Amino acid sequence: MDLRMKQERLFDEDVYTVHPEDYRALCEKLKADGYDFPRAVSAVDMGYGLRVVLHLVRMSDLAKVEVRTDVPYDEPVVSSVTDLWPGVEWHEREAYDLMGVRFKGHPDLRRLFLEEDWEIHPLQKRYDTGGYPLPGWQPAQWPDPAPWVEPPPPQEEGGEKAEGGEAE
Amino acid sequence: MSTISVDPVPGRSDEMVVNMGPQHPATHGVLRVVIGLEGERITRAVPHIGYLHRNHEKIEEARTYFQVVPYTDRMDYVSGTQNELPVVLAVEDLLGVEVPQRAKQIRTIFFELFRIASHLVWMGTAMLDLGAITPFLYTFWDREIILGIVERTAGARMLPNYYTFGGVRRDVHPEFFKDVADFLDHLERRMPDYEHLVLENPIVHARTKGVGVLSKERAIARGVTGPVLRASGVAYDVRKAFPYDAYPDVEFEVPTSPDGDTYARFWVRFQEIYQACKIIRQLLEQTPKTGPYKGKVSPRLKISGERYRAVENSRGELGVYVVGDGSDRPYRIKHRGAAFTNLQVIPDLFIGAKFSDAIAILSSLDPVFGEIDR
Amino acid sequence: MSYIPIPEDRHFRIKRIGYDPGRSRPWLERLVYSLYVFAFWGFVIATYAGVPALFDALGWTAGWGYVVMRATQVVMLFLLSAVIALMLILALRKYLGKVQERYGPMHYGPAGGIQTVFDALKLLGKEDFVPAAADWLTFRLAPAVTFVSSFAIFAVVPFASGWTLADTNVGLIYLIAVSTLSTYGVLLGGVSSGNKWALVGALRAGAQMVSYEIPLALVFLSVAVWGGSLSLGKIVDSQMGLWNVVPLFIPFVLYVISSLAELKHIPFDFPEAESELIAGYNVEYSGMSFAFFFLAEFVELFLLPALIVVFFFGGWHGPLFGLEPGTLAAGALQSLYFTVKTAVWVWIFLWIRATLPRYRDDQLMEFAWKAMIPLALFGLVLAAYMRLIWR
Amino acid sequence: MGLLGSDERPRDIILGTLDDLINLARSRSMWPLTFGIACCAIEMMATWDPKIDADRFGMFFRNTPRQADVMIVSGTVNKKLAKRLRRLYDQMAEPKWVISMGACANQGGPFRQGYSVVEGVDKIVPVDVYIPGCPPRPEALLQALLLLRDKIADRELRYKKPREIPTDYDVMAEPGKDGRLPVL
Repeated sequence: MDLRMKQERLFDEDVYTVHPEDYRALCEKLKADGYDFPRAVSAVDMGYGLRVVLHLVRMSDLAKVEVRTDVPYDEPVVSSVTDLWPGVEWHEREAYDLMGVRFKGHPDLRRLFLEEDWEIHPLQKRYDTGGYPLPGWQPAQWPDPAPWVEPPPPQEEGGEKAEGGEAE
Repeated sequence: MSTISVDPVPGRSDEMVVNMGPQHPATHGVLRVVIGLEGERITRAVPHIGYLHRNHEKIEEARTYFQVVPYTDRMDYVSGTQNELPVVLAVEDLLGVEVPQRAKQIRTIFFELFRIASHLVWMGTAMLDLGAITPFLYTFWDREIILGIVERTAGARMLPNYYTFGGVRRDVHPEFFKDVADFLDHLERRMPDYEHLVLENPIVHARTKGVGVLSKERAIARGVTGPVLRASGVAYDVRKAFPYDAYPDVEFEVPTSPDGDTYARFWVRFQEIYQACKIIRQLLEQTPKTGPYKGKVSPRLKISGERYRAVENSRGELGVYVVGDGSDRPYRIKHRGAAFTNLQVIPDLFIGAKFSDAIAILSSLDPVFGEIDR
Repeated sequence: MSYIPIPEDRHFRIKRIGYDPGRSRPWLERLVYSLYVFAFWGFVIATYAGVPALFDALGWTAGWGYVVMRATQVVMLFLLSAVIALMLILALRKYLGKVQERYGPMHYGPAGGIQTVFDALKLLGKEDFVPAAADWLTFRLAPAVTFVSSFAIFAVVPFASGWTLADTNVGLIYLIAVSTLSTYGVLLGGVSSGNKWALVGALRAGAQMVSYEIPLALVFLSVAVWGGSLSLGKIVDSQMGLWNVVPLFIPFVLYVISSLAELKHIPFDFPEAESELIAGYNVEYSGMSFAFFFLAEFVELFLLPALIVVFFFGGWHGPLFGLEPGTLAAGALQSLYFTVKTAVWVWIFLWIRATLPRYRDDQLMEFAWKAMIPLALFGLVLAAYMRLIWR
Repeated sequence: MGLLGSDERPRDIILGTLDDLINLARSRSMWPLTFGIACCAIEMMATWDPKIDADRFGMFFRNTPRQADVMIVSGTVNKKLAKRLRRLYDQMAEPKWVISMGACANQGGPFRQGYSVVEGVDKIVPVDVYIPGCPPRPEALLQALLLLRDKIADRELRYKKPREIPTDYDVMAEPGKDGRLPVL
């Protein structure tokens, strides 16, 4: 399948880094592959954008997989996978609440922990621990070789993904 | 599913919307469930959480890895050291530390002791929810004994902050192994009485059998773990699936029940207490009385890389996703709460049940809000 | 092991550090609580023998004098009911302590003896509060209705031969009428509170009443058929040789179950169901209004076991050791028998309270309609047949 | 709290004695509200277990705020819960007291700087007794309850008012909208 993604192996897990537009397609493929048990959805502020990490397990042979996708700050939209795995419903709501990732197609995307009328997404690095905006915070550059790989020229694994963005 | 307004729905004058919690004796903390009642039957249930959200994940980014460990204690506060293990394991993986076998065994003994303590608290509070006051006081007494053993070694009763990267913080008390063996003898004498009070009680049968049935497929899809999943017939247990610490060296069974109802969840927790006793007994024989209890870890450890690690705590799969950026503080920590994920099934189980059943179902899910709200 | 000692024997009633019966001074407890029982007994004697004797001596036995005498007796009974409530609350807490391997109240007064007096005084000084959403009149009326209807049962309870306020020949019908009223108090209180939990509690009380009142009435009928009278005094008289519990065993069991339901007692405490409905119908009550609900509950906890004794355990019957019936000494002895029998039944009720979980409300209804009513009808027919054959 | 709702200490000798008696009764019959919040709630339950048994001193839990006398704030109060906690306090009938149990309720504890945590429950309700510890041992809670008992029974102490509730900023509001500057 020609998805914009990169596959690697970290410890005992398969890690797929995928373009946000292909995230849904990859998830459907994994669901068809028998990954039936959702462990968690994490969201990470990478400094240049927000990363969504989906952890899955296949119950039959206990294979583990991680799906990662990066979205920019100004358009943090990912397709929801709640219809594939209903168990990620609250995890996605949590990622929306605390990190500000919007999940397209989520049945009930409301704030989970904080009050409905709050505006901040406090886990983003632009806020300090107390939830106040950090003065002078600027987003980092989007990594030039994007974390995923374009399908037509199937390249070998590039450098480690940009861990940067500790703009403080 | 969307927000229920507290106003009566047009055309549904027979429905009453009640707001259960955050201060309600049977919510095990600060859960709020907005329930639509038609007589005694529940037509809608929307859980609201976040009344104990205390920014664990944000504040842990401002702490060093060593300071993160005591924070994790405060998540699932009923089961103490069990919460520390995922972080410790993930950091050890990323550091590549060698952990002495004895340290692993001591960790596992503590882990299973706290599983017993947590299930005892569950037993007492579940029976309290069903209206029986007395079992609560019996189980809390037994829990006090466990806390006494823990305090003797770790220095604190409930939230001991005992595990550390590469092992445990200090060696066990000289009488630790004897204390634990004595406690297991005591508990195994008590367990038949507990079974008589809870599992063999005809009123408990009437209240729980066939109530709140969670099917196997639904349980897996909902991401449910722990006793709730195993009561639905899935033998998924992180201790068996992805073994950690001393679990590869011990023999134990994963009790499952095909029923998936509230009674099955009660039953599975009882069997887990027996299995925990079995595990601890094996470890008491295997563990050397003296020896190393900690590997070599720099006090200024710096970590880069990402790792998801999970353990099987009393409520299910407690995971953590650690992202290190090469400094001594975590760049991002995401806790995957077991009770958090399990609590999602509230609408599935509540709708159609009686209001009294909802109380029994909720107590069989055994939520702990430190970990759900984080 | 030394840090926290582990007991040697496996049973729950074990002696160990943390629960040391020596520290709770059991001899003092026994003394204090037997003093309570004797005070109760003295109250009964004073009410039923002392007051009439006093009025006899004064010569006020007819006309208004008689009315004043009865009124004095009612006031005495009101004080008695307060004593009963204080006593039973303390007894419940001490007994729960015993069952649960702890002490219960022990620091205020000898062996905790005046703990409930403090509770009552505290409730007297507590703000008595009417919520804005409540209906003021009904809200205020409900505790009174509940208490009065429980208290009114006293009128027909025979404490000894002839020691009853009104030995009316429609005693059983009076009982049915009055005891149903207490549910109305609960219903009024719950509905008028303007609180949904209270409303659910009140509705449960109503539904529960519908289920247990019918078997209760059928049991009363069996008792009346077998005893040949609707008067409680005559029913007790008819048990001279054989207590009713033997011929009327099925009605007896049904009566115990129904009175648990009428008491709103575990395993049928649905209207207040602490862990489900927070406090049920009395969720909005505070201060003295709440105290009256509490008082009514514990007065009923005395009266319903007392009625079990009256109907099935021979009431005040017992060996009189040659005393002439009708004298003061015989009456005192009879009322002592009655008190002791009632105390045993109160203890059984407390035991149930300490042990059992709660059923679901529809299970009681199902049980009542599908099992209790047919059984009660069967018991009634059986009682009528036995009456035809043996009496 | 004075006799039947007044805040003034009666100087009259009869009323003064009655006031002492009622307050003695209040101090001997403190019923806490069943309101467990976090970790400390487990230790609060352990205070009523057979080892400590606060029921010896005539205290037992009431589930409804109308019938409770003491609110034991047993855990972290966050901004979402703070409104409900204040409402529960308002629902309690006079006289009422508050015990702040544990570091979180005292001043925010380990979560103090966080965006969602109220830094001390005394910014929402007046507190009578503070207990240090994370979590405090059951013995500490029992001691606090006995201190409160002595405070209520004492003639002078019971008319001392707790600290004023600060009103200069909104402790329950979102960071950035609460009228405070960020702490850097």
